Amino acid sequence: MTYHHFVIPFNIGVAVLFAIILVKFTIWIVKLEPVDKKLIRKNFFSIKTLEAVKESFMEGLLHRKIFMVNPVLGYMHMSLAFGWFLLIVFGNFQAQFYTRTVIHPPHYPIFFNFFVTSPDEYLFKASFEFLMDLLLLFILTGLMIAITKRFYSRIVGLKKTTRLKFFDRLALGSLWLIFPLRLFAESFTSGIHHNGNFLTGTLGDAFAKFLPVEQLALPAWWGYSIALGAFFIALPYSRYMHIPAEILLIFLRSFGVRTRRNYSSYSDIEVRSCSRCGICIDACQINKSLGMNTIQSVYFLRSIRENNVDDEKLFTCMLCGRCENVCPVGIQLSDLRVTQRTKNGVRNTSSYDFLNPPPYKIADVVYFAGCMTHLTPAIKKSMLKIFDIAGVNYYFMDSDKEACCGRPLILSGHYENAAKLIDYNKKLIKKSKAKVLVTSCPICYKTFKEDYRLDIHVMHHTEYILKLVEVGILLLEKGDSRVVYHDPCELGRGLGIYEEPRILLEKVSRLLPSDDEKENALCCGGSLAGFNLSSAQKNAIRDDALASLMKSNPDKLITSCPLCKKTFSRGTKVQVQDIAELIASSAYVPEKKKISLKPEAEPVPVLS
Amino acid sequence: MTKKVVIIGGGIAGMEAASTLSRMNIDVLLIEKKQQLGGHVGEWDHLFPNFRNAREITRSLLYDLQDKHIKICTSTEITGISKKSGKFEVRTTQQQTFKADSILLSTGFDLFDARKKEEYGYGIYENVITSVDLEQKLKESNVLTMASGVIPKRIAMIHCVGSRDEKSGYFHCSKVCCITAVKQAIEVKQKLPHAEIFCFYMDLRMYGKKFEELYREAQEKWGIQFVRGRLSEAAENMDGSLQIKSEDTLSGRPLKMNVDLMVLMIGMVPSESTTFLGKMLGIHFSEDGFINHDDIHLENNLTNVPGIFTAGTVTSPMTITDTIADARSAALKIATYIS
Amino acid sequence: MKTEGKKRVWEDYQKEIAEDHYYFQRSCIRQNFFPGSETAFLKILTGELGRDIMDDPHHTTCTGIGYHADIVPFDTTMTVVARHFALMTENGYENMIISCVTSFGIYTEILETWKHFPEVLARARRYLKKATGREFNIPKNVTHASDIIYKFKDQIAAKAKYRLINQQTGEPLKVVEHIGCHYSKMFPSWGVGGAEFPYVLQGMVESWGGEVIDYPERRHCCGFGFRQYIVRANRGYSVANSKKKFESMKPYKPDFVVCNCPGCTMFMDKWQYTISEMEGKTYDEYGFGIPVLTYEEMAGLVLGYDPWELGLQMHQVQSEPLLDKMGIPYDPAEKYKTASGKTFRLPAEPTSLKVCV
Amino acid sequence: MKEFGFSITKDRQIDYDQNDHRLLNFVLENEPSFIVCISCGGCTATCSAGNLIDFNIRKLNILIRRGETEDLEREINKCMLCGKCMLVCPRGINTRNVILKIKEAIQKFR
Repeated sequence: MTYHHFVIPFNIGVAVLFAIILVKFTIWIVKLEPVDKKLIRKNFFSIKTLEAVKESFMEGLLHRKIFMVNPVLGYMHMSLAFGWFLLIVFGNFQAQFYTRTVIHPPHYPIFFNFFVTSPDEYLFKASFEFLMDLLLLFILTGLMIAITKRFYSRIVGLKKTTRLKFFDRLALGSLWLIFPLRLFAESFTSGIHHNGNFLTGTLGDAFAKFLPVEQLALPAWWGYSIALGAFFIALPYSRYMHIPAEILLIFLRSFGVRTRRNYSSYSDIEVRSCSRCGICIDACQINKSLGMNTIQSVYFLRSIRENNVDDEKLFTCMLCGRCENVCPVGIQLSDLRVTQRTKNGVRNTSSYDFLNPPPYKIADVVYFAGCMTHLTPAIKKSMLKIFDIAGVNYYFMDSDKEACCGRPLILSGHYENAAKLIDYNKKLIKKSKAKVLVTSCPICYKTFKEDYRLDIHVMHHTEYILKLVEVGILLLEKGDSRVVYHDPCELGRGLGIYEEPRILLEKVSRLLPSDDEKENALCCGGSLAGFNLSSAQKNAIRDDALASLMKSNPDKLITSCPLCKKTFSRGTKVQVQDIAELIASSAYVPEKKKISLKPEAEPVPVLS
Repeated sequence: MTKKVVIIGGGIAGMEAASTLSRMNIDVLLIEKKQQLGGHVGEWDHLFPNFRNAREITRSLLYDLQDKHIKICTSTEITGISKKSGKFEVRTTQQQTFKADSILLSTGFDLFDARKKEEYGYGIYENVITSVDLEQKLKESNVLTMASGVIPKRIAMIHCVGSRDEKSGYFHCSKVCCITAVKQAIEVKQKLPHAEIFCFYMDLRMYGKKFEELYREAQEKWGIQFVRGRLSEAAENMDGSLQIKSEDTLSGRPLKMNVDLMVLMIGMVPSESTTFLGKMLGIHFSEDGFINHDDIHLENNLTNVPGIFTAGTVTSPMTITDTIADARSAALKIATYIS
Repeated sequence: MKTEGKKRVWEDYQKEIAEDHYYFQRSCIRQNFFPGSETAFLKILTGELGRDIMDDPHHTTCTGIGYHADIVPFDTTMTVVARHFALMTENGYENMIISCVTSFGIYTEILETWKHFPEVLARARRYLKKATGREFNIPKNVTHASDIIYKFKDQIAAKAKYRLINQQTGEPLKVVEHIGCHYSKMFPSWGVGGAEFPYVLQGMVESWGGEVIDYPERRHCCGFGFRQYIVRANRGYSVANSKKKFESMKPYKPDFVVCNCPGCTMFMDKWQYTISEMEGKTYDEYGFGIPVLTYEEMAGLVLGYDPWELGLQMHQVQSEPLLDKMGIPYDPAEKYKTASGKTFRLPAEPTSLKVCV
Repeated sequence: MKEFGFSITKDRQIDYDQNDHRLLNFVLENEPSFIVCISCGGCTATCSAGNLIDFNIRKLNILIRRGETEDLEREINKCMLCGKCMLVCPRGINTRNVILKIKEAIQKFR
């Protein structure tokens, strides 16, 4: 026997699911930006596809990243995803071994224990029966954690779990029923036919003693099939759509597709790939320090899906990138937020026609201090001192009448307006004929790197100073102050500069570790992106970040962002310095040793 | 023989000085021309910066006056004072004569007569009142209305009326009006939550403890608006509301606005009693009309006449806090002098 | 409005006004634009009140307009004024009546200057002596012509043929009184009632049965402003001021405006035409505009003088509706007749302002 | 209409009662910190755009309070949102959000 009416719900479910996914995937791919389509064509037949397969396996099934954040949560996701995957794979093998054919109806392996009740032998029968029971047990343990999590989130380390909608409830309910029903169906059948293994067999025997298993078996199979069918139909409209979407996302991402300035089809795939795991809620300082838990990425993405993005969700976020850092799916959460600010924000155009280029200077290095640096003049002064000590021919581009770099406008969703500032600054940079652009502000740095498309080196001063030290132009004296380093969001998570400052600090001080370092660094709260935060709220965020940094009781707090410096120095009596200040006070030029300013080979960007 | 001090003026300065001296076993005669002690504070409702009931102050000061060293003459005015061999002889309207080793002048201040600012129309326009009128209204009634009985929708508080104004004849700053305006604005807003309140100021002098905080609270919590500009004139509209004009100096533009009620924050001016007694005693006055100190830092309770001391607002406008401190310091100076 | 409050202010600003024997100073603007006014003034003083007043053909302009337009220097103006004092002295008079408010401002400014800076007075005497060989006494009493009418308002009321009462309704006429800025705004104590609540015109209106309306922009300048008017490009500023006043008084439905300054009378009157031409707006109910009278014309109407003798037809805003309200008879046929019986050239008709032809 | 060679000058006076205060109310509602401005001018002094052109954000804020919003759009667009004003504001006003809200209000009540 290979068919019974009860398989109909399952088959309908499968058909609907595949049809919908096919349609959705097609629409997504067709709607992709031309540049993205080009990337797909270019990379489809390359090693990148294999990498994507591997990543799909690691993330989609094993949930490696969730494991790393929280092993219990990781196990839960893995048992359900990977366990079910194996159940299907081995179920098919079992069916193939039993029927000795490759092709059979899709429902056949799923309901194998209903159709195959005879004690006929086939290859690896015992092993298959044991494995199938083991996998079922594996899934059921995960399911138990999931159910527990729903009722008591803390056990898996999450403080706040996500809230559900109708299709989510339908999908979740049916998902919860699928495996218990399979357990009962197989157990009851085993109670009649004794075709179960250690789990279903034992349970079947036990049930047979006090239950009318013969009457119960068929309804249980019906239930199992209906639960599956319901789940498959609900899936595309529920959070579980993230499963297929994430796989597509992984492939597109490995081909180089990204969310750029505007919300694209790829952004939509990212939004649909969110598994609502809620890990972002815990990472968010606005949740931790302010107790505000309505704006986090998981809710933000939902508001995009439900088309009800509001100002609070858009503009409260500081775009610190901590959520993006922990997101198991690797969604570009900060960029997505910016695209939505652009889309939903105020539309107006500024001409900035008052910008008249000041006199420029031909130089090797262009120094752009940045607006914020002008309010922390010690940084500016230190950088000029370092340039002088190193004998660098530099052009201080924004020494007096400065235009903004444009990043604050981008963060507010005014990319078109920012483009005008970018254009203006770019012309000045080009005119100077410099080979290197050095900036003291990570906010500027980020936009110089990402939006300016300059054909010269763009460096934050931490990188640049390190280069000077490495080529021996700048000598540093080791000091004994105990310092702790704060990674600015835009420099660290934003552009991955973690090591350069640490190498420098090791040279001039005693660098102490801190709890939240590098990728996990806390935001100072001063962010130019958090438009909606009051100064009291910003102070609360700052104070929590300070508390973490001050645990080791350092002599100085070192950072490499003028805004972080300004923000922190208002909240602590401990001296807060920019790395440039510390270096400038430790730097010296060796006696009588003249520095050669002749051109050198690449990639030394100091000299022309 | 116990020494005796005559204190002229039974406001809070005189009261506090009297009780301080009595605690030093010095006999005190406290003379007040009104029926009751307490002066201006006795007529006030609530005090800045914490909205404390003013009666608590006078009650507490009165309690401290119950002492065998203290004799009080109310409804008594001074007709003459003479000095013979270091002793003073004080004659009163009650035909009494008192001998004293020292005299403390605590005759306080008078309120600026707002009618002198003709262009603001006090006494002419029905809906122009002074801060003192407002305080009385707040004290007596739970509702604040226009003359017609209608609830005002917009109220303007006009700072520096009779202060810092050459045209009124007073150059000095009365010190308490800014914070009083803020206090009263908040009280009005509490009574009339839907009213718009504007303070027209020249400078906001929030120098005292908790003053700046109250100012900020007025903005933040009560939505009171502040316009920097001196009112040039007020005119009455048909409905009795007022059209006021000022420069909005912070935007550099003239401003015209209709308000239902206008409150003039009247300043403190030298009291007639002080001027009368000071002239009689040959005391030096400074240009502002208040009693002068030769040494403004170290001898700020002394006058140019030995044996005559000052406490409180006879020398310049003061807050209650400063007046009390000044009275205590005067008592100490007197005690040192007469021993 | 509390009248007792106003009365208290008025009591503070009482000025001494001479009883008799006046030396009269005419006004350039008034005699040119409202020629009936000064004639009526002299007629009232001599005819009705039996006072001695000298109308001296030898005096000149006070130079006030030139002075305020930055054309004539102070010392020149001062010397011209000194000459007028000399004329007065030579003719044996001690009390001076000044018809023009600009002149009145000039005289008070000079007298106050002399009071505070005796050396300036000495200089004035020197200049006058050098230029004309004349010497002068400072007048004992200097008043504006409106002060005189104010002083005798009750005597005029006693002789009144008409009162400022709407004959149809029996209600007092609603009058806007407008005081020239230079009457009392510079030196409040020189004006009856002071600067904030001047009483000089209000006293007349009340005495003759009318009711003064106190509208918000009462204090505002008419907009003459000398330099503002004299330079054509600046006239927009001037007219804007009058407009502000008209907008403010309109809701009170005034029956007429009375001014004590010739400049104000002229601009309050003529700008109504300008505004009507530029914006099509008039400020009375029927499109005739609000008549603007001098106080002499008002007094003349009360005393029953012929409106055309008074020169009301010389105004831009025509006063027939007002005459009708007061019940004053007039002959339309006589309106534009000269003394010799000829009809003079009729004025062109305005576009939107209604006139009675 | 006759041509006299001049026009009636427009009043510079702020007529508070005639002005529209919706924009102000919208900004106050959405960024309440706006109310505590004391017009110290720190924002204007540090302003990047103000350093380059006649742009006085302090004055604009006052004009908004009085309901004077003519030219506001052209003026506010000079802002580069760099955020220096926020760092210097002694009263902790969220100046950048104020500007965003002003822009939003301009669009809303245009």
